[in-house]
Amino acid sequence: MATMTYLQAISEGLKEEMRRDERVFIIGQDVGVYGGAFKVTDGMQKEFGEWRVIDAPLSETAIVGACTGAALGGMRPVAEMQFADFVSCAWDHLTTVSAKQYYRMGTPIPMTVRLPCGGGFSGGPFHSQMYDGYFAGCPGLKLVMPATPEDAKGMMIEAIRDPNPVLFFEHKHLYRRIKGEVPEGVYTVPFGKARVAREGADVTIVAWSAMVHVATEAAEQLAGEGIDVEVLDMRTIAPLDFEAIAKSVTKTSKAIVLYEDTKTGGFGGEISARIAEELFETLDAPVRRVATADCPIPFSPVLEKEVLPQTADVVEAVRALSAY
Amino acid sequence: MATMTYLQAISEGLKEEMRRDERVFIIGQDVGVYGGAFKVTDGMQKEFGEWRVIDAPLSETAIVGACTGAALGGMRPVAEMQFADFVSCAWDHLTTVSAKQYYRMGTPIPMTVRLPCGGGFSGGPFHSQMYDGYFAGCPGLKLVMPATPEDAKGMMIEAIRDPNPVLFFEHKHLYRRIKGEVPEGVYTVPFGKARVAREGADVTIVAWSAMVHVATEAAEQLAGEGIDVEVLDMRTIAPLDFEAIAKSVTKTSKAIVLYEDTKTGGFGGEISARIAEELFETLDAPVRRVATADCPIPFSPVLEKEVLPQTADVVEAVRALSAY
Amino acid sequence: MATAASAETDPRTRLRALGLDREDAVTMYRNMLVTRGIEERGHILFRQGKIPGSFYTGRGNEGAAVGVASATKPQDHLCPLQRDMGVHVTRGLEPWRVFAQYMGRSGGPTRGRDGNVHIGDISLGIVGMVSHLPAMLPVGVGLALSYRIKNERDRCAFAWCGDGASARGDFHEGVNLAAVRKLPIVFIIDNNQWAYSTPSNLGYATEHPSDRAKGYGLQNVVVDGTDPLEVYEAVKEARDKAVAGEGPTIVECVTLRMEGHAVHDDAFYVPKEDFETWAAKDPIERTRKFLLEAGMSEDEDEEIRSGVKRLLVEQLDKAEASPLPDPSTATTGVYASPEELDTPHH
Amino acid sequence: MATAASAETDPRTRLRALGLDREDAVTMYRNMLVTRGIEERGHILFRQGKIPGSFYTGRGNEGAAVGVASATKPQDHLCPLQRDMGVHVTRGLEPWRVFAQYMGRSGGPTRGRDGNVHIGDISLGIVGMVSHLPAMLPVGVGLALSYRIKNERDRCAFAWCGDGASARGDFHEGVNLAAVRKLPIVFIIDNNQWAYSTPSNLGYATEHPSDRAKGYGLQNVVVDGTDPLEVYEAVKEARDKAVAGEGPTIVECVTLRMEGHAVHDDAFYVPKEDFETWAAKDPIERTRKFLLEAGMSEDEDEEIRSGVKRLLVEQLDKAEASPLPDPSTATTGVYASPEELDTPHH
Ligand SMILES: Cc1ncc(C[n+]2csc(CCOP(=O)(O)OP(=O)(O)O)c2C)c(N)n1
Ligand SMILES: Cc1ncc(C[n+]2csc(CCOP(=O)(O)OP(=O)(O)O)c2C)c(N)n1
Ligand SMILES: [Mg+2]
Ligand SMILES: [Mg+2]
Repeated sequence: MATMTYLQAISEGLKEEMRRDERVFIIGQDVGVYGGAFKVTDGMQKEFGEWRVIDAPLSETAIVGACTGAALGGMRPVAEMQFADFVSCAWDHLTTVSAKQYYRMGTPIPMTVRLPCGGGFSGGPFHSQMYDGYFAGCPGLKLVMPATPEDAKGMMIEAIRDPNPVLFFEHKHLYRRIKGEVPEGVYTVPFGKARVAREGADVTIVAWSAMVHVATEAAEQLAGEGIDVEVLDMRTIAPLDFEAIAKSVTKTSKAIVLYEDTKTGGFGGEISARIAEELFETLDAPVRRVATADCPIPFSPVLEKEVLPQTADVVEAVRALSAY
Repeated sequence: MATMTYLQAISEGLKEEMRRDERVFIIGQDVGVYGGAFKVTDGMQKEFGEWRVIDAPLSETAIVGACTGAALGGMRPVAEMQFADFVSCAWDHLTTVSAKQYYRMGTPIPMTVRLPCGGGFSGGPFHSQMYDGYFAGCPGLKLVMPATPEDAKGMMIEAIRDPNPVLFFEHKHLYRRIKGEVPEGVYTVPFGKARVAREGADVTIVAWSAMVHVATEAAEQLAGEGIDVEVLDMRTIAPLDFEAIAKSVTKTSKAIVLYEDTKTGGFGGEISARIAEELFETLDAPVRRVATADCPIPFSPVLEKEVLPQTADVVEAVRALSAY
Repeated sequence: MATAASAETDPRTRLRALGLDREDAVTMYRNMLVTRGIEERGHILFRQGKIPGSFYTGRGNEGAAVGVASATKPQDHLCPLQRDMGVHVTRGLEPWRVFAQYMGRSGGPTRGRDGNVHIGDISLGIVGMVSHLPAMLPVGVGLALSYRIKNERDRCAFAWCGDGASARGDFHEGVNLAAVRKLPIVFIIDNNQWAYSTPSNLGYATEHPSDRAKGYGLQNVVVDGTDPLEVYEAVKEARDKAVAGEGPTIVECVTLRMEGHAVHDDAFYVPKEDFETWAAKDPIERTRKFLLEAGMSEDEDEEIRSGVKRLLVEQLDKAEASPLPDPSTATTGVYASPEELDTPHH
Repeated sequence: MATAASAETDPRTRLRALGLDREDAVTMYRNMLVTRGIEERGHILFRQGKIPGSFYTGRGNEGAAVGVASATKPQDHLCPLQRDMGVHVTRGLEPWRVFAQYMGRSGGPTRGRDGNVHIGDISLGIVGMVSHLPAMLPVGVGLALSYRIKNERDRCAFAWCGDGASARGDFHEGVNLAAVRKLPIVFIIDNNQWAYSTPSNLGYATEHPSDRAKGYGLQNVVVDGTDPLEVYEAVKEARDKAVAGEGPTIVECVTLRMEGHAVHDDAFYVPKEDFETWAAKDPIERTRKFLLEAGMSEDEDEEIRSGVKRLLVEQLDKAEASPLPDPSTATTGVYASPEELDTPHH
């Protein structure tokens, strides 16, 4: 085991799988000589050559479309979007072609799109979006969102091997802030298996990606007040491990869904709905959602803080819920 | 009052507002000489000329982007997508530019995008989609989905006058199948005000667009069994008239959300979640959702029927709910 | 832009120059007949109410589609579009599977999940199209990229686009990436002069849609799409260039869309004279004449034609015997499982 | 492609030929100084921790941006991008508002809602850009379309694109629509030879990015972007053509991006010699020399420069006095209300 950052863990995952499987290649803007806007692919073009770490023109549809084609051609492509926000420029291709080709034609499309996502550092309206909700309604795509370095590496490798188009949401705010033990060598973390990030008996917080850390922080604060919070790290939202949610909520009878996407229309609504529909008899209080406000993500720190979910918001929601 | 089809009502709305306001123009593929793939703009180029009914190249982003620009230039643009499904090719522009420009720059973007949507006639995976869920998480856009000819005309005019980008979902399956009384002249139907399509006391069905008719059919069948169903036609989902939902559910204590989009990630999840969160004490049973299965919409009628919500599915869901 | 000369030389000499023998030309002819036969029967099936939804044909484009496909090699991948039934026929997709697709039967390549010409068969090297145009063009570019990465030297991708769809961003991004990286791909523009009801001058402002090539540093070739041999020649050259690492070419096949955009469209907006002019250049009749001059007898011709008819009757029967898909399967197969990846495809 | 000759004639003659007097040239010079001054102070503010997020400049592009904007008329609309601070300055956006924007203050054009050069002011005819490149280009096309529909004869739109971003679908669709309809718009390509770390040859396969014009039936002009007068001349001609109904032109301004892509990027991948070569062509120094030859005295120059310095100190003070936005407003103003439409804008 080595200690590394979330970012290093993603790099490790990529490199190890590329060493093991020569069908894997990376394509994106500035991923070669520059090593990627966030340096995730730093040094990789030197190791793997110009045709396995490919600097693409400023063309998200060409990048993602070429991955669909290369997947059909027997490769295991990995696309990097410079920021998750720019995947909007390939949204059509992903939802129209990549996601539906297997259902229609029976040909698997094993490809991965890496999406540096999320806010919290004054990226403004176009460098801060979470973007999961916009894809969650599209059958055929997998949406994975690791919260820890260990998961980031193992899920990176799992994503590359998965026979379907996988959107790999890597949270920019975790890149260098989160460190952890990461197993050496090649390993995978399966999709669709949530992780109990913190055990607790009173209230369940369902979260993923960076929000797992916000939830955990809130839980620690609340422990001092005698409220015992369970934090569930979903790890992937498509597939969704609803069983894990059911198990936790059956224990706690109270649930909060915490997500970084826009409150209205974000995927947290789906989860809240399912909890209320399927665990109706179990709930001792209404499900609550803590999420980003229904507006673009503003640039100025004072505004951004107001809009994105903060630890204090979660603490407050938990208090209200446990008092219910 | 004249009796006309849903399609004629939309045409009427367009024409009357174009006669009244010379800033209104239409742009889209084949809207001119041909009169639009569904003939909604039939004869309009003759009446308004080549520069107010504009045949565009096969370029959804150029069409919608030009509308954003023309709106800034003081016009009231209306774009036609040939099928709602193709708006995926302009999804980036709408969510990135049109939706966020007012929040950021303070400049209103009064534009309307017409989206012939929905399934039920073997259009296959790319001519049948509902598409509302993919936009519902994007603040700044309005999503309107009339179910009747009267609403279709009045909401068409309201959409053109609205100072924001409006996605006007016109259901292809209603175009020629649904007729109704439509007031003469110019009138508007305000956004954000749901309509009680059928009064009832036992169960509320929340629906919009074509699903209002499916709900009503189901309600009529159920009336024979002594189950009294209230059907709420939301008319617009952004803005959402949650008050109307609350009022109805407070009366019935039981709710079904019926929607044509994909069940998981479609906007019905959001509504179900809000009902359960905000009307927790009122509910006598869990909210249920009837929606399209989580897969692309298949072509073959036997498959399509299986996937899209049918009247029988609604009947069954209501029965189960009232037995709860 | 180079314009391939439609060689008015002696048929045998011409075939020889192309490296083809008469049998090859007869095969093209037969494939064109099968192509048209499929679509004509499709029309009948539609009128009989046996085809749900709408119905599209590529009448007038048989020569171009068959000509291009004849210049491909078995190891190539092709991304044809809505007017390219001839590609499927030439690559060996059995007609009954097309009929089954039309009728939403389980025997079609999409098992009733998609309709019309949204077909393909990866084992024949054909990628099934989506409606959104030209979304499959970047997919072709990705296939070419995969050959390049793997250093497969005699493998080429083919991606199609209509005159109208060449205005879309996907065209630009895909062609540009292929040009910058000199990928082994040939782009085909089916220029049938209309995009639904939209005439060329409202779709592009150059003389030819393939003149867009100049914006990418590429060459384009404009050929008469009613002459399968002229198409064949241009595509073969383009393929040679592509696999030699000299970059993509855009081959434009000029035809007229001889019917409406789809079955509901009577094409009132197309000048009648144009239909007459282009009817006189019918690719099938033209190829028939060529073959007669090349030594095919009227009897042989009759035999070919009746052979095609018999084939289609048989194939249609087979399609009608194909069951409707089982409704309970409608929601399955949304995600692939790992084993499916291990099946070596094409 | 036409290449405008960088006239090596006598400065006064040259100005006269352009229909400009010395005062006009001095104004351009001053705008360039203000532009660079804003961005240099921005750098300092960033290092002081006063600018959140990242920070971008357009160093090396001052001449191009000011040159283009000087050729626009008050009634025109402009859609500039990330290297075009000179456009904002020339159109009259006050520097303090730019500083306020940088620092996320309420006095910036976006009231702290967006950062960096994502600014604009519709009352000055400038549309604020989004990050996604080049998403504002079709917006410019729509503005041009609005003039055409309204038959406004002396009104022209201007839309920018980088060399790199010209590979995106939005460029293609927007330019093509404008070309087909001969709309009154001028396209500017800021060719600074790099797209982040990506060199030109990986972005396009033509000699010039503006050669893409040929694919749309348009003309392109390539000018030295370090010479504001050469830029001015080409743009003025293009504008004349556009408003005369002769269609759009693509004007390419060649420069070198003289710093990294953004503040975190040291541009290690740009050859040092290139920086040296282009430093010798610095647009401000170049214009200063031109003006000295045209009769400006060293004293006058000194006065201009110190005037700009004073201005920026004042403006920066004003910006620092601008309060942070009220957090409670963060979620307001997502939807416009009807009254706002009635405010006549630009
Ligand atoms: C992105 C997109 N927008 C609109 C359509 C609807 N549509 C189908 S075919 C067609 C015309 C296509 O013209 P062209 O590319 O010339 O091909 P042709 O049909 O003439 O062969 C249109 C507009 C589509 N399929 N895809
Ligand atoms: C659609 C999109 N993809 C990626 C980016 C990230 N990005 C910002 S600037 C840039 C390079 C732009 O190059 P160019 O167009 O040449 O403009 P320059 O920055 O050189 O002025 C990139 C890739 C973006 N802004 N938009
Ligand atoms: Mg065509
Ligand atoms: Mg550049």
